Amino acid sequence: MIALFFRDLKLSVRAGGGAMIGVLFFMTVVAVIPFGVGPDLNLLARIGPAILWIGALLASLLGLDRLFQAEREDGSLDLLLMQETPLVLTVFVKCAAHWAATGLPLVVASPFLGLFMNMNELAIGATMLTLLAGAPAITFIGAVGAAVAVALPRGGLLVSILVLPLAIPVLIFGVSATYAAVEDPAPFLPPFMILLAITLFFAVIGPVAAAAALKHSAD
Amino acid sequence: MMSHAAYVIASYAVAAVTVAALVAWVVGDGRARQRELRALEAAGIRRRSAEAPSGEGK
Amino acid sequence: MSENSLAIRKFSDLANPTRFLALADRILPWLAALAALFFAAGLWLSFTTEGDYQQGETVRIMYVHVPSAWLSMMCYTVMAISALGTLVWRHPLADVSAKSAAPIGASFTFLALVTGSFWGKPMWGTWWVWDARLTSVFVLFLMYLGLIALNRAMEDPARSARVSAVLILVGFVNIPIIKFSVEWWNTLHQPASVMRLDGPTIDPEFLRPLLVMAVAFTLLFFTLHIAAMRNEIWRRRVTSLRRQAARHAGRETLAP
Amino acid sequence: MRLLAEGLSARRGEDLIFNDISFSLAAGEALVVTGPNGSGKSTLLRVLAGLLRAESGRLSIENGPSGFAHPHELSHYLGHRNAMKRELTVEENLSFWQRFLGDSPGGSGIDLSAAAEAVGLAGIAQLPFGYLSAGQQRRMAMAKLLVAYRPIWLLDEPTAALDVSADRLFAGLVAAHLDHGGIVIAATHQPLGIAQPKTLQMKGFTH
Repeated sequence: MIALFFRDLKLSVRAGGGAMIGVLFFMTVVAVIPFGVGPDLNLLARIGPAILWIGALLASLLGLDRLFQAEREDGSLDLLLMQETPLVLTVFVKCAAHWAATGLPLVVASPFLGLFMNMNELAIGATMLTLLAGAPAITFIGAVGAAVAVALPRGGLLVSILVLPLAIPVLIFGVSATYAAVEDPAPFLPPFMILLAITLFFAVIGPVAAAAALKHSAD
Repeated sequence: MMSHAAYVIASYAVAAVTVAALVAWVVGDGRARQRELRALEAAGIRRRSAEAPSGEGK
Repeated sequence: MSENSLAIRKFSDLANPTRFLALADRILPWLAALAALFFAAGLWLSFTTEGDYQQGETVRIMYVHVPSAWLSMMCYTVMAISALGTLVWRHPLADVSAKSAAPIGASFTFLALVTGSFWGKPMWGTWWVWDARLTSVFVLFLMYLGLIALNRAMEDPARSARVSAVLILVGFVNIPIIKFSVEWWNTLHQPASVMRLDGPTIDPEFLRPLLVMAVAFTLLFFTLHIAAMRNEIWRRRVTSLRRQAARHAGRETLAP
Repeated sequence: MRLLAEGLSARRGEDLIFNDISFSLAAGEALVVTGPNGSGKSTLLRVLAGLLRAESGRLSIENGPSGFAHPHELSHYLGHRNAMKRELTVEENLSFWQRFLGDSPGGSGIDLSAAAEAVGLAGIAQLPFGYLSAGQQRRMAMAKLLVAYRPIWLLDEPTAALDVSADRLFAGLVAAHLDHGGIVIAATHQPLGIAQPKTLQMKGFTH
């Protein structure tokens, strides 16, 4: 299992891997926003956390469709499916590797982009923390979509369409926890706890559902 | 006068770290490539001629 | 036409990769030593000269900020010339040059952005504003990263060379925008004070360390660039040797 | 150990691909599955590998190691695709599969360099897998069978991209596996060069 984790990590860093593209996409999306809404620093500071969250959400969906499709194309998926190790565990490890290669760099890049958004230190810290807590949930939800769409020839876009509605609760609680940290009266902990709960919930449900979908996708 | 010293020091520190990382990358990359070339040479794989390199450009 | 192509052949002959390697081996130690020397002088000057009465100590940030900003543009210009070399003259080293310059350019652009931000915080009270100069430099940074990603995404250097050369040339429109943004738009960022037609407007007290540092950074860039080009040539040799090894493997062991 | 299949049938969509296939293989025996295109050779192998569910019939192991319910847990499956990553080196690929697959009880895989040598490609394990020619890639995929031990080999057109000498080399590998008490089931057009295999002629199912 550790071998699988490191192989996936290596693959995403090697030539053509998705690790760098995700961060780049994140930066580009966030950089485009000020052109659209105008360089009003107060406005940017207010919408900053939301922008960062949406950017991170889109960026982490970017490479997800390849999670199982690449394995299927070269036949590795057959061998992964055949083993007596529970498939749920295999899927979980693949998700963890994907998160470490794509999600973690987004979290690291977010404070820099927070500065561009003229957010204050507290807001940046809160955004980083909520991203750290919420991004794994997106990966786990995405794994289900990726597993469902694995046999489809043009599954990429479909995965995003399938996954985005499911990821909306993550977005809601991530953003509201961030705003709660910045604006005084609202308490930070309740939405943050719900966010953590969502992540844990999907960490269990996601691999199970994805494994079930993969089992039936084989032909 | 020294109120902004922290910013100055931070700037120079960032510059030093970036430059050091660049130099380390270039030197390390060069060493690794040379090691690979030597390993290939040791395995008896040689370029067909020294004057007409086979791989680059054309 | 034939005369022309003969001249080109001579030109590219002079710069064939093997010769380039020999030349680089000879030049690099000198270039590195010279860069180190200028850095020592520049650093000494930048910490011994007086602070500005308006900006205080922060003026010292200028001595790293301005040279890196200048390099971020020069590096892109070098890449654009290399891209022309790839597309027009099909020079064998041009694409090596463009490819190895990208990470260096990205680093200096990053440096310019970060030091600028450290300068902006005490002076303007904010880390970042979306004004024309800053935004265009940030776009330049994203372009560098995009080019690196493109180079990494393609396995075959011969094919990726053309594609990235086209992209580099298209992106070159950003360079004049960066250069003249401070004059075309009225922004927070101060206008050019060194490179002006009517001579520099900057006090010689600051000009001296700035120029020395600029020379030091430029020398550093060329040192790194030549070394990175050498690495890239080596890398391609390793690749071609490995392909050669793969072609031959299994034949001799299986031959009866 | 004994691999038993009784009355297997498989369906793809609405069509029945094959019906009532039965065989029994003891340790050291090979089964060569032949038949025209579309007769269900690959489907049969995928059913044996547990990748497709059989419509009816059952698969079982007698006298095998305990704790293995289905034969696919004791099987190697070499499909049409090599299950190797182009971006990683041969060595990284093989060592990943060695560590991920692990050994089945009753044997152990050989180390990577020995496996590369066994397929006649010693010395290029450092290369990215994508650099190799189609035949070399196929041979490295076979090295995968050696680095982790599995008593049952399921081979789908194993020699499709190979030249004559590599063909012979592969026949040697299969023979060695059988000598050690392994079981081989191969779908193929060409003779595998194994002494006295059982054969199964797939006819395809006609309505």
